[in-house]
Amino acid sequence: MNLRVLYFASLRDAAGTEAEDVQTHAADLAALHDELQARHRWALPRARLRVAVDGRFAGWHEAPREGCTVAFIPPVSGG
Amino acid sequence: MNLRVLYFASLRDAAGTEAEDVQTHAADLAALHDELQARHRWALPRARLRVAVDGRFAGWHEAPREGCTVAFIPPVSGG
Amino acid sequence: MARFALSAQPLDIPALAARLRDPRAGACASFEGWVRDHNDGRGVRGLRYEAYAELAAHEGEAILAEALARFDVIEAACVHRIGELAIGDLAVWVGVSAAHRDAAFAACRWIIDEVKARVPIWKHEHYREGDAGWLHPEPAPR
Amino acid sequence: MARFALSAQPLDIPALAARLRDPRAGACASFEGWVRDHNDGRGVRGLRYEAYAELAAHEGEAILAEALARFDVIEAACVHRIGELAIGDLAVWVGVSAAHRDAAFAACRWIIDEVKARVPIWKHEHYREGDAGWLHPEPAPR
Repeated sequence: MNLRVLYFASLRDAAGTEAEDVQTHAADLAALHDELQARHRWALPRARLRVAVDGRFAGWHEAPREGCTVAFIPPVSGG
Repeated sequence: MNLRVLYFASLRDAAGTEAEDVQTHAADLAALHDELQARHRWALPRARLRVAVDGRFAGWHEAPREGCTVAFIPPVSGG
Repeated sequence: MARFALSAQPLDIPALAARLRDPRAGACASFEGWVRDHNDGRGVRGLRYEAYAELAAHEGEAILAEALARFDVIEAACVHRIGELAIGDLAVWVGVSAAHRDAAFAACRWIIDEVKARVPIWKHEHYREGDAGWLHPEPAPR
Repeated sequence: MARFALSAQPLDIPALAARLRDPRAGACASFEGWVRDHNDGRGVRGLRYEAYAELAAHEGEAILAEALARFDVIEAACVHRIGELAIGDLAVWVGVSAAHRDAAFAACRWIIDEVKARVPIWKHEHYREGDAGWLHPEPAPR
């Protein structure tokens, strides 16, 4: 399956890019995370991240869909 | 003793003036109030008023001083 | 410069807020009281504020000095209109700067509550039916 | 028109506040977050805010809609800066109008707390010593 992944803040620094196209067989978003974390080695554990699909927060156990856009959301610090 | 009395809001409406010079033998500000209330007949009882002397809140049992300015302060409604 | 003032002119909020600025400040809470078109179930078409200026200035300054002592804030100010106001007009402004928002909100709320409770300003409401009256509310439970 | 927005330009507060006006409104509470010169004991010389714009807009709108449902308020709005900011710059503005001040203060405080907790915006601080870092705080106790 092909999808797009967006990186923000310290995850972007770790990945070295804002976005990449990813081919994956991950069964859910948690597995997708772990796959990409193993590649890019960001420091924040999954328990401190949230995940979003197509611009909406999603659950880690949801399956990714072909062509979707996934983002891992590190702890926010606006305000 | 001669002093000046200021009237505000509904007390001014009752007194028909913003200020007047008063000659009094009142022993304290409470007695001064009662004397002037008997003359002008404002509706608010003394328990709902405060009293000020020379631009500072004062106590009802303080004695008025020659030449001072007294104001009876009805419940405020700023804001 | 005084932290509290009465003003017979419309308030210039950006100018008032400028004095709150400080490089240590991360939070600014402010409150505006506006003239509303109703009160206690009656239609209001405008109002007039009258003050005992000397005592109001003294009490207002005392409230702001006390706020700076009670709360971990950097600066605070308040201006209250006097004179004739129309619906929607700004009647009172309170602004507080602080390092953090907890103190800014708490102090801002405390100041407006104190101003309403003890600064000698009186509201004369003009009602839609043509009559008018002074507001002399029972003290709010504190 | 959206109640929540990200802005790459300095915020024009009077223009933002205009949408809060309503003849029924007697109270307006607002909050400004300013860039402070220190954080967690370190000197700060500036910062950059970055956002996930699509998700931030969605979450921001959801927060403001929820505030209008939870509190007895008339209107509410919030704008958050993105991009490079200097000490003293306005980073975020929240404004709420209501008939009475209780609801205005409560909603304003709730909105800024929610925005800080869940809108995907990240602060990159530049420290006086020359280094810089992303802030990824532990969630505050709610």
